Amino acid sequence: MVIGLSTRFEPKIVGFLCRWCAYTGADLAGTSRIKYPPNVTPIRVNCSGRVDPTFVLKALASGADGVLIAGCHPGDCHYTSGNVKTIRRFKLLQRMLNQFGVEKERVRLEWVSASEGERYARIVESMTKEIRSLGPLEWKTKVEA
Amino acid sequence: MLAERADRREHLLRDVFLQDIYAIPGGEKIKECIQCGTCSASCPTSYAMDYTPREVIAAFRAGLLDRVLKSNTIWLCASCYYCTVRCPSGIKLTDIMYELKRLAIEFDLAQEGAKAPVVSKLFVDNVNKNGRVSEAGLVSKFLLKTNPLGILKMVPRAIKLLIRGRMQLIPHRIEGIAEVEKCLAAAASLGLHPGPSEE
Amino acid sequence: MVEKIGVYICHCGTNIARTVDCKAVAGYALGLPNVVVARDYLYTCSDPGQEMIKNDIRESGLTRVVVASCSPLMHETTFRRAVADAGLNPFLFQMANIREQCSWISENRELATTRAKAIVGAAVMRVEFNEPLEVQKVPMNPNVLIVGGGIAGIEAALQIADSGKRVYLVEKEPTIGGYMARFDKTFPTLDCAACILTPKMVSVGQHPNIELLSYSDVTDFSGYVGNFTARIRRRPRYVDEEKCTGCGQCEQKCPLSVLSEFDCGLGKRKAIYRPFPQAVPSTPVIDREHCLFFTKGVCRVCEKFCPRGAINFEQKERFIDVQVGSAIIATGFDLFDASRVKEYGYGKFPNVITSLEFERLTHASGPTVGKIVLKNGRTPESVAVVHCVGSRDNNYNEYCSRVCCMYSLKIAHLVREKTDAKVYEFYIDMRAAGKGYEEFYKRLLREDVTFSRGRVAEITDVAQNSSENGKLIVVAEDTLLSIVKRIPVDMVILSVGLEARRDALQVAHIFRISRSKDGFFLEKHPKLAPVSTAGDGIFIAGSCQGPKDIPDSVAQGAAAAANVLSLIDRKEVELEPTIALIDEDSCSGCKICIGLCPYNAISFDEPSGHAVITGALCKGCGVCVAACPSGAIEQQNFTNRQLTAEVEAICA
Amino acid sequence: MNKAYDRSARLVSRLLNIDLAELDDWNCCGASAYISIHELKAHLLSARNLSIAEKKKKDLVVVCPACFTTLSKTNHYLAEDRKFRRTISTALKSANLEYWGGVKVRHLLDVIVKDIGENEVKSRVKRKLSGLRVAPYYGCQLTRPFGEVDDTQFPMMLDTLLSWIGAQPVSFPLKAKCCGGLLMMTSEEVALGLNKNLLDCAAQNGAECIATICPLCHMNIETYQGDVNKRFGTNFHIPALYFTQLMGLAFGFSRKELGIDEEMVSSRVALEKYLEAAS
Repeated sequence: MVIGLSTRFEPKIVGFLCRWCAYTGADLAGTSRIKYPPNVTPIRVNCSGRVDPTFVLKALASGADGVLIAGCHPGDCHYTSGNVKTIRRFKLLQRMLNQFGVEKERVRLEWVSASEGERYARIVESMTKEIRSLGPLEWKTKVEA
Repeated sequence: MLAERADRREHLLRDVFLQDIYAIPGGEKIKECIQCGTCSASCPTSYAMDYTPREVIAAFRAGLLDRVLKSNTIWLCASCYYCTVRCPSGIKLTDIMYELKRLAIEFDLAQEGAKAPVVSKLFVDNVNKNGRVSEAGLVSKFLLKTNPLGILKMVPRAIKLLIRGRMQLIPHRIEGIAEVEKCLAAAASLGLHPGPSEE
Repeated sequence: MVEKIGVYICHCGTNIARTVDCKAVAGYALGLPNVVVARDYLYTCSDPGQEMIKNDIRESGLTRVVVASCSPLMHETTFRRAVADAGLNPFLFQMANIREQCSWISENRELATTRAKAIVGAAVMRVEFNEPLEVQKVPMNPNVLIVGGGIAGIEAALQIADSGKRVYLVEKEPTIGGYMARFDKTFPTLDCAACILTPKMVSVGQHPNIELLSYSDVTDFSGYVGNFTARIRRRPRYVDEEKCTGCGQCEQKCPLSVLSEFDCGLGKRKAIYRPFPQAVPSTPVIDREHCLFFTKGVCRVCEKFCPRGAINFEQKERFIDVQVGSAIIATGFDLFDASRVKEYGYGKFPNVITSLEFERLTHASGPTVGKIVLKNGRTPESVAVVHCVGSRDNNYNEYCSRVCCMYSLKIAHLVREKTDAKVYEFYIDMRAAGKGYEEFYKRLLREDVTFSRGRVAEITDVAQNSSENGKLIVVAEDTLLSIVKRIPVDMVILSVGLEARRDALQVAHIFRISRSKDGFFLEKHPKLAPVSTAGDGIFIAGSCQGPKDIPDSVAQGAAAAANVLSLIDRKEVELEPTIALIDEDSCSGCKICIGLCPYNAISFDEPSGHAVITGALCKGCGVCVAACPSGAIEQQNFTNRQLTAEVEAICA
Repeated sequence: MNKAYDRSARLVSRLLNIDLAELDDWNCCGASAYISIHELKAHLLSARNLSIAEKKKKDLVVVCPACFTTLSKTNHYLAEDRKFRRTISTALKSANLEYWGGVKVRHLLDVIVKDIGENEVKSRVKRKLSGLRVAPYYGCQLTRPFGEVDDTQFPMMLDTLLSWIGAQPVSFPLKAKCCGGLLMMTSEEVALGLNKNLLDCAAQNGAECIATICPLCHMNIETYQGDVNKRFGTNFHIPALYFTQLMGLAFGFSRKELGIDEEMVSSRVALEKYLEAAS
């Protein structure tokens, strides 16, 4: 173990990235060697519309401190309108999380185009910072109890 | 020895300069200067400057800041912001000039006989004491400091202004001067320079 | 059966190994369930690297493979192929991206290694649930759609058509030729643009394999690689292309003159017109906005004089659908609007003109028959050429437009050649990277053009002394002398930059192309796939991707053509089998999914009472899967089980 | 501040139902001369004014473009920079003050043109300044650096306003160039040159007077006009009038109320014929 790491809380964040825009944008951030906290572990999906709200709940319940869903900007969806469906679904999800007492900063829906490496990096950075200041989610004690 | 000391001072100047410039939102753009000269050619007073505004940035890059601080350049900036709005690299030249003026005063590098630092200091004293500026007080003190004979030259103009009710002789002190003093004292304790954004 | 998983951690030279402890990640992987082999290797994508994987499959009987290296966009295909070579179904392979989204974003070795472990862990847990899938193969339609008839589109069209394939070339304007048709000379060789372009335009017009659809645009583009349908809107010309011989009688007789767009408003054209005499097709169009018949209901002179009866005022806009297997987008650029730089006075001072206006002035068949003159008809005695107008400027376009330095030199040369004027070039940096370009710069230096290094701050008519009276005064610092100069001249030519077309967003939506930050279309890879896009079968060429000169645009047109021909030659294309499937037993028949599918791939089977997906129509977005309340829909290779496994592994 | 500007601005505002109340116990905004000694303190001076305005829940209307820019800059930095925000609020707190960034800073010209508008202004005109050829002079800091009010280099607001009151704004290409006022005490030679350029341009374009919106520009243009003439052998006689004075005239106030006869370059000749013709 490295001493010093344990002193700062490093949030664990699951990222669902659509392969056309957000994933490519995240790749671009890397190709451009933009530095940002490595706290989001990405899962590649074809479209943000594939993200079933139960995945998000599953992630939070399994120990994630936050979830990032990132897709194409509205109007830019590779599948015409998948991300519009994500927006609707996301609103319901937010309401549900609110009832569970999960802070809204923990689950974010963001738009990142294939050319927005910088934007992706800044989103991850701000999200990590926000969740770090919120502290661990502790779903088991907070929500299930 | 001498060279070494000059070198050390340049380093110090550079550190303070950068710290202050980066504290201005967008201040880091100074790094992106492409030396195109738009600032110089937009500047109404550059023709009279020892170094054009573009050269100021070139000098900073070359580690020759102190040369700029000793020049008349910074004191000829009239804060018209033409350079700032036209700069293709988004550099806030006017703000940089302000910072250079501050540095020149702080490190006491201003040219012998330069009048602008004197005005600025008097202006600040005046405001710190009264909360506002009294034009008559400012002008007469300035002339006493820089050119006592000039007072005589000013008399006819001053009389004209007085007759027309355009000059106030007795300075007005604001009621909340204590408030102002407290704020300014707090500012001094917070450091001379606001410092760069953290995080 | 217990799976045997092989995990390979790539160093990518030092690209990954510098920030990720690859040995430690491999060690970690070996401790994961069912992992029987875990190795780290310098370059996994190299031949020996691939061989290593193949050997392990053969010798250790691996049933699943995970490679942790770069982005799947780089090498997923490479490794899938390697795995398949060794007899494993390619979909039993899983890629973990520990470069672009791990090693390259962090300086902290500890954190990056931890992150890499999480990424590899997720891939290992997921690959367990990967299923063998068959790639769908569909026939490749050999027809090609090309959008944009500038030099890039023309080149692509001719290359493809010459190989015997059918091309639909769609052009928005009444003629092909694009910007190049409006230029006088081309740098650095100074050969005349028309001389090299018009033969190509004629070939396009006459080619048996090219169907030229001018005065038209694509309004919808659907389908997938190999089988696209393009809907093309054909705007009415009011002249029958079949009957018209291009004799030009109508143009001569038309009584109404209006400003010519082709000549930047410097010259006139008729209400029935061809933009220029060598237009292809040679069929004129009637400008409905101005034509006296359309505006006032009188005239019909053109109809009277047409020897072929080709005028048809009844023509209506119509739509046609064409089937193609691939498309090349070569829609070009817009010129920067010089009036946005207010301090240059374009639009206010008549003798401040743009570089394109200058091209028309100096063009032998332009409005002044090639004479360089001021608005009052006099020949200028002094001319300033101002570089970087709208380019290299955070207030407008941050990028360098690449072509302006060279065309500015060409302008200077033409002014020197045709007049006695003194010529000043105001530049920031002289960018002459290209074959023969630096030599051209040297030539201009020899031609006594006055070069002044420094960006022009303003152009004014406020004189400060008598030598400035009545002149345009160009104010710029000579940065080599640190002197601010005020140069009085008669004419100022603004070298305007190139920018993404105003309709680029619309075109991007139609073809589902991404755009880069500057608004130009985004290539699949800036170096290795410069004319491909993220969409299979859709290519880009020319300045729609970013500013380019003529040689580069031609090269890209040809490159896109080669890409298309290589696709066509394969005869069939492989489709990702990531489509959705419905488990009929679990489907409750609620029909929620049907309304969600953007491709109408889901229908309702009345007799059985459940929804059915037509595989060929499904594009694999997965929206229906996430929406199905009974969990009856699954997406191949993105099953709930696979994705949940990833989630659990990351959160563990 | 100059009394004529003060008085005319108040008169005109009252007539247009602009609810102007002098900011209680305001202090210097910390403009150019101050900021070149201490930046943070300058922003604090500015912030104290903003804080007083915020307590009253009012916008802060100023008639001096330099104040306008300094106050706006404080607002901008507060919005953009968290660290800056913290520093300022800590210092304010030590004097029991606070500022949340909720005050809009406006220049009176902007308020009159954008909020009051053409109809209201025109309806108040009692004597049109028909034909009075005015050079509209904006100076530097109304539109620069932020450009939120009007175009940074070629503003039109004052031209528009002048045409509403019947005057004829002449073409004035130097309308937003520097007058050199700030340098008059320290680099007289340079300042006089800039001043001369302006006067030259106004004269060339046939202006009978210059409309100003800034006390410093105003003072510079007219008090030093004699010095310009002496230095350059010119013979300018172009009175400068605050835009509020010109409005006031059109609205029917007397010259005395507007302080019109206080200037050093008399406007009597320039104004007489129009006023007589109008009445």
